[in-house]
Amino acid sequence: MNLKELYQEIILEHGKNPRNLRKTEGFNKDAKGNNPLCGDNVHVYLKLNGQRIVEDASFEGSGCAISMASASIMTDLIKGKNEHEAKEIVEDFLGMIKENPDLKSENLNEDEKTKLMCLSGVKQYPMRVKCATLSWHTLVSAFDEKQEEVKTEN
Amino acid sequence: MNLKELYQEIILEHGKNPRNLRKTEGFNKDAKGNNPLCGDNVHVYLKLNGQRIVEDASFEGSGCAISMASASIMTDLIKGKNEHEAKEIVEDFLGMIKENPDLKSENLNEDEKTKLMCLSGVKQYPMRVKCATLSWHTLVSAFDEKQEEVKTEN
Amino acid sequence: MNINHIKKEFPIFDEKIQNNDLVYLDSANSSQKPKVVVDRINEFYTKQFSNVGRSVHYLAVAATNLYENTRTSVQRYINAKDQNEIVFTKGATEALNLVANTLGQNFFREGDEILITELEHHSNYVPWHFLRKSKNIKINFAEINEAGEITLEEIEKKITPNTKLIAITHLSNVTGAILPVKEITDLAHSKGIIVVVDGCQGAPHLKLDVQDLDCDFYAISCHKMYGPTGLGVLYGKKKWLEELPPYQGGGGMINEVNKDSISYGDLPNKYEAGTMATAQVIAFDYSIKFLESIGIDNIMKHEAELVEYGQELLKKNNSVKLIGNPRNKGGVLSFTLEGVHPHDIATILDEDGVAIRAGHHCCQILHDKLNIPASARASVGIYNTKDDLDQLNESINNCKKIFNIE
Amino acid sequence: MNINHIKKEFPIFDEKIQNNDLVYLDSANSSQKPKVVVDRINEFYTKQFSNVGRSVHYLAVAATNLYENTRTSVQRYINAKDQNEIVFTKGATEALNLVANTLGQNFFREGDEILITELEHHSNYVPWHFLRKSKNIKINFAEINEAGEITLEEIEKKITPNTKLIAITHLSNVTGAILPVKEITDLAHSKGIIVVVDGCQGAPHLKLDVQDLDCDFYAISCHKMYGPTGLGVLYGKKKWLEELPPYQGGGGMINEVNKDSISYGDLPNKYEAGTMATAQVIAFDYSIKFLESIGIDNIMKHEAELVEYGQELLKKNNSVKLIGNPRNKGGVLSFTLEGVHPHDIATILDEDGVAIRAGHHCCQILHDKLNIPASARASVGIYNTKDDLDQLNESINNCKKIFNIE
Ligand SMILES: Cc1ncc(COP(=O)(O)O)c(C=O)c1O
Ligand SMILES: Cc1ncc(COP(=O)(O)O)c(C=O)c1O
Repeated sequence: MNLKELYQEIILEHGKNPRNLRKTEGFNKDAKGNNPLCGDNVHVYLKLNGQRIVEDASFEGSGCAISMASASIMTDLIKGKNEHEAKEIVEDFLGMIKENPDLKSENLNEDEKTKLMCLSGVKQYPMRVKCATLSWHTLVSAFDEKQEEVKTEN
Repeated sequence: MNLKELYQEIILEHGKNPRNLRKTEGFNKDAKGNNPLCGDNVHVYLKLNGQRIVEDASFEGSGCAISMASASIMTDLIKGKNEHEAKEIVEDFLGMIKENPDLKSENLNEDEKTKLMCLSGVKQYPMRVKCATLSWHTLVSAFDEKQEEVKTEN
Repeated sequence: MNINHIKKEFPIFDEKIQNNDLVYLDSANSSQKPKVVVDRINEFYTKQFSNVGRSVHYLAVAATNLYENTRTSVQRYINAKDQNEIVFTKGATEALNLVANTLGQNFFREGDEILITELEHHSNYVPWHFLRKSKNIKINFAEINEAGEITLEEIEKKITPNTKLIAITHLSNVTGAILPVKEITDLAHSKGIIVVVDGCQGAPHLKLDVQDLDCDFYAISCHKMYGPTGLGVLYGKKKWLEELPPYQGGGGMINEVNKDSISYGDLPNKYEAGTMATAQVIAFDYSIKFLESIGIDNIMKHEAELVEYGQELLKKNNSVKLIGNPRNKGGVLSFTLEGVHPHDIATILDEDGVAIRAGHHCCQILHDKLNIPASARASVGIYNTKDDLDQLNESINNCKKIFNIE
Repeated sequence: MNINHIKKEFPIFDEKIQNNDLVYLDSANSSQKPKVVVDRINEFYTKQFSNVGRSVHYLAVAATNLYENTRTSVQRYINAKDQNEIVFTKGATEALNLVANTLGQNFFREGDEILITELEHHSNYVPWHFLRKSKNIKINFAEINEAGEITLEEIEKKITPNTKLIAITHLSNVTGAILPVKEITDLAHSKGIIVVVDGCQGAPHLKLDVQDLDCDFYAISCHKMYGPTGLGVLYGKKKWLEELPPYQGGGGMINEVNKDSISYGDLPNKYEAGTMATAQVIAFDYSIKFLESIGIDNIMKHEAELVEYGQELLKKNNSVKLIGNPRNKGGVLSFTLEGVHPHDIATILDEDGVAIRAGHHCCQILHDKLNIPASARASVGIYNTKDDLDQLNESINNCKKIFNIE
């Protein structure tokens, strides 16, 4: 059954108890994202050091299990990565959600890949893909200091 | 063939050489009518004497054979009738065009009835009924000194 | 026609949706279409098609008559006084924009106030917001009570000496509350206030008599009334439609056109610029006749039973929280499920063929008030049965299982 | 698909109209519908129906994708740069009203001028007239020449330093003149003037490339393009659609809504308020694919042959007077018959199953200029044949017989 793939234990767990659901103190990058269709919204905060390494990442917002789990796993996983690595991971993740069977990034270890692959179930739910990707788009926006809110096209 | 009934010789003749297509000098009643759908328009002029008898009736305007013939026959026929009689004839004519098989008015002689019955062919052409009735509605409007233009509903 | 066997009149229920029978509980969004209506569209396009009111050939005359027949049917269905009070639009949203725009052209002045409610759909708020911006007027909100209702008293409280217009929904598409429109209109008219009713949810589900309601305008969406998409109806009192300026300009709505002036046609042409949704109007006649053949009283009884039944089921279901508990309620069951986001609910239900809506249902004001970002909504139509609601409940239980909740 | 056997793709030609074969020469008014399009409507309503973009259940997702597919097809068909430049409306009339209204909200100032032509349909005049009244701007008219054309030189002559916008038809629905849109746009843009094109008659009959034409807006009526009624398309350059305010307000076009402010959605949602003509949009995809399967080059060749043939026939027919003789002419043959009013012509032709239009065809300015109250118009579509035009000519001869003229 597909639903089992979509709502894996790890998703439910992260959805219920999202990591980093708070506002990073002394953040120096942030961006907002919103999905007007379903009302999901997310605010991503980053604290980068001089080498543009993510010292802390967090988010605020509300949404479905998929979007909360996705933001939770994402913020966990980019900590300690530099901007370049983080963006490369975003690319890889978005590619996997859209079409690729696997993750390929060398900036991810096996454990991290396993966690991210848990979100691959949304592939079969085109309407839910945006739930999984909103926080990732917003992350890029935060790095790039874009002023406008990210909006998932619908 | 229905067309033969619609375009009887007398209609074609009146359509081509309409009687009273002019502006009555010294008219004391008039009204305009218009059919926005097809662009037909008519202006009816009346000269009534003290007893409200039609001394002269005329019209200006342009339109199809049916509308011109109808106005032509009408203006010819109401001359010499008083307002009451003329209105009664209008009623009778409109009734005939809509549903009645015959004309019943006692204010019409046999010859006049024959002329009017020539217009009965439009019954089979619902879209053309307005062409036949526009000048008659406008006549009533002239008698009643209505300010607004008559418009055939469409 | 017997309402208990009505499903078979709707071809879509013969289909399998991802291997499931379709349990369609999204009628407040848009209703399914009976076969007679779809067939009518087909027949018109394949055997009788012509544009309306513009040519004198046979097909055009026939189409024009068919088109006008629908106007007469709508007039009868809502009991309007005059058939020229019926204007066809592209939807209820356009109907409401038409009213706001044309009233805005010369009726409102800076400082005037409009009263709407917290229950309003965006389509009955944004058009007024446009006026707020362009005319500098104020919009006030009548607030819902605990039950998710708008009471006459609340309306009365919110009326000020500057209130010029009240715009209200007939039936909330979220709480299901049926508003006391007649009483509100009485009150409003006693103070010279215009009443505009968003009848999107009223028209398909309630017995309508616009003369009795006495509202000034009433907006309808045909696609929610078992009719085609792309069509709406604006009812407006003749005195208003005659007095107000036209909304859109173009072919068919004019009287005289010349290079420096233009005069406009009479009702209803004045408000029907350009080629209208001819086929849709003609088919909508069959929607109305279909509803009439069932009987609006039977429809109301059937839907009341369904909503009663569904409400009981959901009330008994732990963790389900119904939104609103109005005494006078239409066929809408909105709810939240503790610990499960509405979108997750909708996805899980969908897997069983149960189609509901999740989100704010174009009522963000209301959701903000309730302090929830979204809700799940099951809404019923004439074709639903108690079995559908049992399946809804069962699928909600499946959600709970997947999310490991009680 | 071979254009010479195309009639059989249109079910209506299997019908007898008052015992006659239908000779449909009223396509400039509205075109007939091919079977694939009608079947698509049927299939959507009976097997796949759901509202678009509002729910996450299976049917809603599928419908949303189908809806957006049409946007992509339209983009391809008119060669727009971006699919968000395609806005669905209720018709070309609404599209033109949308442009006039939104530009009117902040673009025009008292004393500005708009240049239109004597060929314009009321739908490309009345919306600008509204602005003339509300904004106190001036409307100038480019005049036709003897051939019923609007030349580049005439446009150039009528441009003043105050001209802010030029609104022109692509192809006249009366004289058939094809306007030099690309050249006019070049000229206009060199002076900072916006160009709006009424593409009602262009889109179904001419090869379209809006990037090449470079016009700012282009309006289309789908019912004239072998598509459903109640649907139109507005093409607008992205920079305009992004800059201009929304037209109608309601569900689907918003971003954030709260009690004292509202922000609007991005393109294309911003201009698609309320439930759209879902079924019609989805079916229109098949109209475009149908046209593509024939090939626009083949269509243009076929229609050019027809109009050439018809023109020769009518020129040889005594007492028939063709209106306009443009070098660059689309499939429209408007004429008068000495001594017979156009309505009488239409009635007599109709008796033979020949459907034409009589009247001013929503071009009163042009008819005033030509000093005729009305004209008769035969217009062709992809399904017409030379036989149809022979029958037209024969029926005109019958008119002459009935009216005893030479
Ligand atoms: C040249 C032209 N412009 C505008 C229109 C108006 O299109 P619609 O009535 O489909 O909105 C038409 C057709 O009636 C037309 O031929
Ligand atoms: C209460 C209410 N008002 C207005 C609308 C808007 O109707 P439409 O989208 O058909 O224009 C809807 C439906 O979406 C509704 O439920």
